[in-house]
Amino acid sequence: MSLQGLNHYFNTFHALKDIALEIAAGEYVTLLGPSGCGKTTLLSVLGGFVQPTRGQVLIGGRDMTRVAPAKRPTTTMFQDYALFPHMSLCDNVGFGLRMAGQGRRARDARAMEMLDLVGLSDAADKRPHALSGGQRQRVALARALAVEPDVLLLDEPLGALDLKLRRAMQDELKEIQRKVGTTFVHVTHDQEEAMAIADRIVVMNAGRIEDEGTPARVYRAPATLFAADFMGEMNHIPAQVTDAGVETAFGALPSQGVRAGRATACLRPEAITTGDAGFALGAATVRDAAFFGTHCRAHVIPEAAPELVLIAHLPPGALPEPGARLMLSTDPAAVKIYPMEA
Amino acid sequence: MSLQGLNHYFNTFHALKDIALEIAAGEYVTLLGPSGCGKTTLLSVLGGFVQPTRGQVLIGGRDMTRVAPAKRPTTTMFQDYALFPHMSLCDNVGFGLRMAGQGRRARDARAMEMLDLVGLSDAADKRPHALSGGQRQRVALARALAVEPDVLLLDEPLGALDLKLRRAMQDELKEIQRKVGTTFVHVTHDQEEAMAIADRIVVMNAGRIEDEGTPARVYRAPATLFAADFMGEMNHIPAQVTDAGVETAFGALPSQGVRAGRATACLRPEAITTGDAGFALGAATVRDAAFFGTHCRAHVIPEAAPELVLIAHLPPGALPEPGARLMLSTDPAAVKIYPMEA
Amino acid sequence: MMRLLPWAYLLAAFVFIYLPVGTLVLFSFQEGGLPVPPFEGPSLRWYGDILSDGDLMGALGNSLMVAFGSSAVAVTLGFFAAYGLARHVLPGSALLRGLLIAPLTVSYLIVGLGLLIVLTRTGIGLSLVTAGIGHVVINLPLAFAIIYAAMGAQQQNAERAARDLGAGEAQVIALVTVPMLLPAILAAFFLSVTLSWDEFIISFLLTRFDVTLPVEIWSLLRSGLSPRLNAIGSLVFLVSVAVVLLLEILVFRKRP
Amino acid sequence: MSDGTARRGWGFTAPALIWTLAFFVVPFVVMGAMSLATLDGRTLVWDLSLANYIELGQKAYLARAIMVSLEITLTVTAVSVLLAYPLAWIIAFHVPRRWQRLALLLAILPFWTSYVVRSYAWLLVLAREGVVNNTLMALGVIAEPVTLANTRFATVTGFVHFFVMLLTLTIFSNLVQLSPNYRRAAMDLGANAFQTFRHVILPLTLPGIVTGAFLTFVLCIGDYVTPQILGGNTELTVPQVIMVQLGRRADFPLAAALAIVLMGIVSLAYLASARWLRLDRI
Amino acid sequence: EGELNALVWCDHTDPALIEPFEEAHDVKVNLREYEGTGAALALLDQSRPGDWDVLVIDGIDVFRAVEAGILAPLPADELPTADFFPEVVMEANNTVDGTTYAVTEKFGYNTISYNSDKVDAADMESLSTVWSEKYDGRISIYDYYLPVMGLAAIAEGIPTADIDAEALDTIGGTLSTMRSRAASVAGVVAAQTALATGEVDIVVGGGEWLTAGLAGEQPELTWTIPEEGAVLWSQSIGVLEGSEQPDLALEFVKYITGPEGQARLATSSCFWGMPANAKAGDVLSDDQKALLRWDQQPDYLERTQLYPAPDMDLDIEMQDLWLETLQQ
Ligand SMILES: Nc1ncnc2c1ncn2[C@@H]1O[C@H](COP(=O)(O)OP(=O)(O)OP(=O)(O)O)[C@@H](O)[C@H]1O
Ligand SMILES: Nc1ncnc2c1ncn2[C@@H]1O[C@H](COP(=O)(O)OP(=O)(O)OP(=O)(O)O)[C@@H](O)[C@H]1O
Ligand SMILES: NCCCCNCCCN
Ligand SMILES: [Mg+2]
Ligand SMILES: [Mg+2]
Repeated sequence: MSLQGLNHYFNTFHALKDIALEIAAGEYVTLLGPSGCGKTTLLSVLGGFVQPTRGQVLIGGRDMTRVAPAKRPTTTMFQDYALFPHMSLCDNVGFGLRMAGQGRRARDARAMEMLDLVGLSDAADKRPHALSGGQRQRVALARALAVEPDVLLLDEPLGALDLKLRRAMQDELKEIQRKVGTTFVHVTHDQEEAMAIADRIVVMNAGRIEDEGTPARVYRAPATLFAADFMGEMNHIPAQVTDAGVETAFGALPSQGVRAGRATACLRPEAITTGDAGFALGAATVRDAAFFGTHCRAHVIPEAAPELVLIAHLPPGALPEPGARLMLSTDPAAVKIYPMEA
Repeated sequence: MSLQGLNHYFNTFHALKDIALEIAAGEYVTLLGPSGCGKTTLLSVLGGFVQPTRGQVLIGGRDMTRVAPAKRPTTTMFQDYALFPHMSLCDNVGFGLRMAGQGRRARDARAMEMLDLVGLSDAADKRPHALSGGQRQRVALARALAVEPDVLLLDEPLGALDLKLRRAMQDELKEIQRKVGTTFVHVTHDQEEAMAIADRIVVMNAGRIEDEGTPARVYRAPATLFAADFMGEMNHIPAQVTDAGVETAFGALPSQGVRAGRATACLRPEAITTGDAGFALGAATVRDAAFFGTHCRAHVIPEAAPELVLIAHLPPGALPEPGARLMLSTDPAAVKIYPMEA
Repeated sequence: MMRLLPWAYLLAAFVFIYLPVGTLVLFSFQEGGLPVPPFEGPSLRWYGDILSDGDLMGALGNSLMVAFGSSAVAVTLGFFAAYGLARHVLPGSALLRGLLIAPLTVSYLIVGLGLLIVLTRTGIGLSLVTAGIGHVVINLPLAFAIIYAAMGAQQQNAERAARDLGAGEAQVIALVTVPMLLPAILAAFFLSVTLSWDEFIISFLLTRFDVTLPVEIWSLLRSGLSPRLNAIGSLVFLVSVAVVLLLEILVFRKRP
Repeated sequence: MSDGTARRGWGFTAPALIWTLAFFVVPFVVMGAMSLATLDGRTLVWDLSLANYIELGQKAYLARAIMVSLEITLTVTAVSVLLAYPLAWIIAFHVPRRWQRLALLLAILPFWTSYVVRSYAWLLVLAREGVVNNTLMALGVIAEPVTLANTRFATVTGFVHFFVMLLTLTIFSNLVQLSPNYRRAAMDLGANAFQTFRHVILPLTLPGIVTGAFLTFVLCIGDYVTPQILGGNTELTVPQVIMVQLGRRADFPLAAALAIVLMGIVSLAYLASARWLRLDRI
Repeated sequence: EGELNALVWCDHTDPALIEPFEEAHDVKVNLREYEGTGAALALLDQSRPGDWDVLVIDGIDVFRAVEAGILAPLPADELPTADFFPEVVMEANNTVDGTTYAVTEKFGYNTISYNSDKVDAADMESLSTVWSEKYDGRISIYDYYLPVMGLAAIAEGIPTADIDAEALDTIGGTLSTMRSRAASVAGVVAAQTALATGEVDIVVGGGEWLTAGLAGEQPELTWTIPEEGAVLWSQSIGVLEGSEQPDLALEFVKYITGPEGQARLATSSCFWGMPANAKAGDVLSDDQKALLRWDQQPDYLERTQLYPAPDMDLDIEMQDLWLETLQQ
């Protein structure tokens, strides 16, 4: 699947800007970005529900830009699942096959097989409203997979679930993708979800792709400041890039090839450790701290730059008291420098 | 604030069962529990919207069980905010003062002050529908605080917000509570939220209080299996308690005073470390693993108990490949034993 | 005292609401020829009388035909209009919606008068069909509004899903849209039948020999004060109430 | 986001549009044109004159009919709203939940008596020897029967009966759609029951009330049956005068002019209430 | 089975009247009721020729229908007018330029109906005391301008035939007094109802047509022709020009004017009235004849006058005056 030079306008609103993307067969890709950034629009272009103003969609090498949704090897799973409330689960899952003209026998058999895959073969005769949110999501998945699409498009498939169920369903979704081997393109605005599930994350912002790559790469070395912020909590430290290197309130850092001028040095909370190994941040005062189970999240005010408030994840062992004084440092490789936007 | 022997029935349904709770002035308490466990009912009893079938509500030592909401030193902030859509923000915030008979001048001044506190003084003339969810929440807070309640009751105040905004608003809520010094009682079903914000967490289940204490205490040493599970991901290991100690597939553990019989040993994913210090879990095979930014979350199958799938949080450094073999261990103090429920 | 006030009001309101209906039904069992106190009876005399009245029973049949026929047309047109406007971008769609709703803001008399003028000028002539046409005019806006309001994003996504799975437009409508909107469609149909069943002035102006029940009752009313009127009125009322209660129990109770 | 082409959209919408155009708009326009014609003897003269409208000004009974219609309609609308609101309120907030549907159903059940019969039934109730007079005399409240039927009071009563049911339904659904938290929040912030109503509930239900009141206005001002049966012809409303022009004189032009005036009044009512009207959400 | 379309008054809709004809001729008679002559003429104007076969119309308005060219000539010799009460053959009404276009079928009086238990019968014998102060609020006026204005004229000593624009001023004053005493202005049924339920005690413009049908149950409801006299109403029936079955239509006219048809028409459910054909007396029962006051007819016919017969302009003036009075 390949997208080239995609642009889309809603009237005068430029919703997709120069999107180019390659998706390999069998890959699990997430489109991640804030609300309104164009994720649904991009997915709709892939699914054929929206015709892009410019650009091409190739699937398996064939140009599919103007092909109707039903004629594409893609199937979409909608955010609200869009199950047919008046049909049994079996009829829901068999709907695509019915449209393809399969007889009742054949399609019921296939539907049962798919329901089995998602662990719901017992409930085949129920109606969707008798199911919990998580079960509905599985039925939607079964329905989409029943027509054996080459590419499955999922628009915020877990958006309607509560946090706990959401985390559980992520595991299942990934598991099923592994079993069926279909390409999954999954839209979400939850970066934890994207990291938990994706082979590759595509970070979008305001109609553009900001970064793409494996979860670890995008988290650790995001291509842009936006991607850096979006992938998780981030401390911003003002910096000045000169030919000699990078100047910060905490001392000099090695240059990272950023053009000279004002810049931002970024540092994840969990990269801050107590002690003075690596790049020293010096002494800091704890403003407040809260216990988060796996760590303590603290707001600290470094003495070297008292106008900053840094967020640090400290070991969960002991909750630091407000006012406590700590010595902090970090691994210089964990600090990323981005030019200040104009 | 003190609750004694509270019981409430909706017709025959026993919604609150023998609730006893003390809340100190200036405390930030969260009521945490799954949907339908009685959180809203309990809060309604505090606010005076529901009269308990039995038991007493004392506020500042006075019996308030049958006092009308308006006459109590409590103010409630509702889950849907219940902002008056036909009034400007300023009028919304000033409503309580208007009812108290304050003149327009005085109440507008106070309303502006409160809007300023929540960072919305610019929008004083707007109507609620022109605001985002997060902004609405702040207005609701300002409105509730404007009447200077001794106790502020919040019913899922962040429930309608998306995850990111929710985390940001938690910081703000805590910050404001610190500034005004009012007692906050905050209902939520999100344990991360509860931990992030509360001085004390009250875990509820099916109308009962299961546990209460500081976030760290409740997380680390939950009083019941329910509380243990509800506070975060937990590995369950079947165990057998005898007079001699506790038997598990991984060996014996010191007794924790649990009565003899079948039991469950619980272990948080982050308590599992590689290596063999402490209590050894032995070799295990990685089934799959995903990068989560601050850690890698892996499903592992221990060789000592191949029917179990343990979840372990491993250091973020290197994502283990499926099939990799690891040696795992844990701190025996991190393992909690609960008797098997009947 | 203050606690009793609402209940006293409720009671008074129910007395007011049921006063005419109660009187109507009571005196339908009057033995004598005048439906006013004192009550002599009970007697089923007048029920026997109306049930054997061919004109009245004919009008009843006509009313049923007009009500169901015109409602079927109104709901069908309303449904397709709602589907077209909710699911497709049309230029000036707000204006179109306004136009479709407009007859709602016009008195029935005016609708009837306008149609009367046009129908007689064009020589189409009057019949039950023309009355039905008038009823469609007044019920179409309601059917459209009810169904349009029910066409939410949830159905839209289900329709898309169906299309995505290979359904053609007709299949989408028949297999997804209509079944999903069935409650709204039924509600619109039911309301439309009720209004058409009860409508007088349009039927009065636009029918010729075959008339609907309200028009027949009207001429009955012009030909003598009689418990017959009570009987036919009560019969219609009691049957309608039975239908309403049945619907309430069978259809609407089920919904949460 | 839309799923189809404009052409398809037109295909679906066209039948209803054509119907509305052919059987509503065209007749309306023809009627408008007709109001500019005059009747010479029994022949229609299309002389595009305002004679019919001038006649409205000249003949006192025509102007009076407009006044009568307006007075009756405004009274009915106001009284119906004032009576229906408390009823809807009580059903929504005082009647226990499980009885609510039943109470509401009971409150609107007489809807299903035939419209013509309902007015007739009021005649029986209000008659000199009807139920009301009989009861009041039996109770010793009055010595002589009072005249109730064949008066404006009777017309208004018949109308109010019908519209109280209609408005109770619309206001009730408005009240129960409101989050109960609005009331709780207001009470919690110190408002008493009246203040809660005045400052919170009333403004929030205003669109529902206005929509219901507008429909009441439209249906009431255009109705012929109720004043004809209950009013005793002691004063004529516009629809009655229209029917007289049609029935006795076949004066279609004057009837059309009256209908256009009626339409004008309804349009004014529409403009006056447009701010709150939610016609597509009934 | 054929169909016959008749435009009629409500008394023709009684199945007891129509069904025997339908059976005898194996035909379905479609009936459409109307109230005022204007409406009937307008309806006929807008119809296609052949739509209608039979018309029932106020005797006084036959000439208007003839002027409009909508009535077909009738074979005078085939009609049973010889058996009629001579006073109601009314050639002047039914014949234009020597051609007969319609035939009288029923007649009666617009006069005073009242409840003899509630009012002093003597007061009813003079129009001047009928609508006096004494009966304020206990009167209903029959809602048809021609007979009521005729009564008002008679009260003022103006013969109904002499009513002109000038006379309307006088009549207007009387009408206004009448109206100010009245509790209601009522159509046939409303007036019946009002009287039967005690709503009012007097109906001005009423007569046998209003009370005869009720007399079985409420014998106290009665009627009289006061000393000043009253208005004589008559209705005629004719065949429409362009009828596609003129023969059948004529058969219908003959049936209605024959003794059986006349007896049934006289006692039809909507309102009673005297049959034009005296032979109907053989078919009617004695009780029915008593209620119709069969034997007093000569005296009544003597003392009553025909409806006013205004020309177009005067008619409009009279209607305006009527509506003006109602709205006063
Ligand atoms: N039919 C439309 N007409 C005009 N603008 C539209 C339309 N659909 C979407 N937009 C705009 O395009 C932008 C991108 O919308 P899109 O639905 O793709 O966002 P998204 O990333 O899916 O957001 P969310 O996470 O909120 O679903 C938004 O600003 C939206 O307002
Ligand atoms: N008015 C009522 N009548 C009957 N049962 C009720 C009523 N209100 C609540 N309940 C029941 O009481 C139980 C507790 O309800 P409550 O609203 O307190 O739950 P909750 O913990 O706030 O849940 P959630 O997180 O879903 O808001 C639920 O099982 C609910 O169904
Ligand atoms: N035209 C009135 C003659 C009196 C009898 N009235 C019968 C009413 C028919 N319109
Ligand atoms: Mg989206
Ligand atoms: Mg709750």
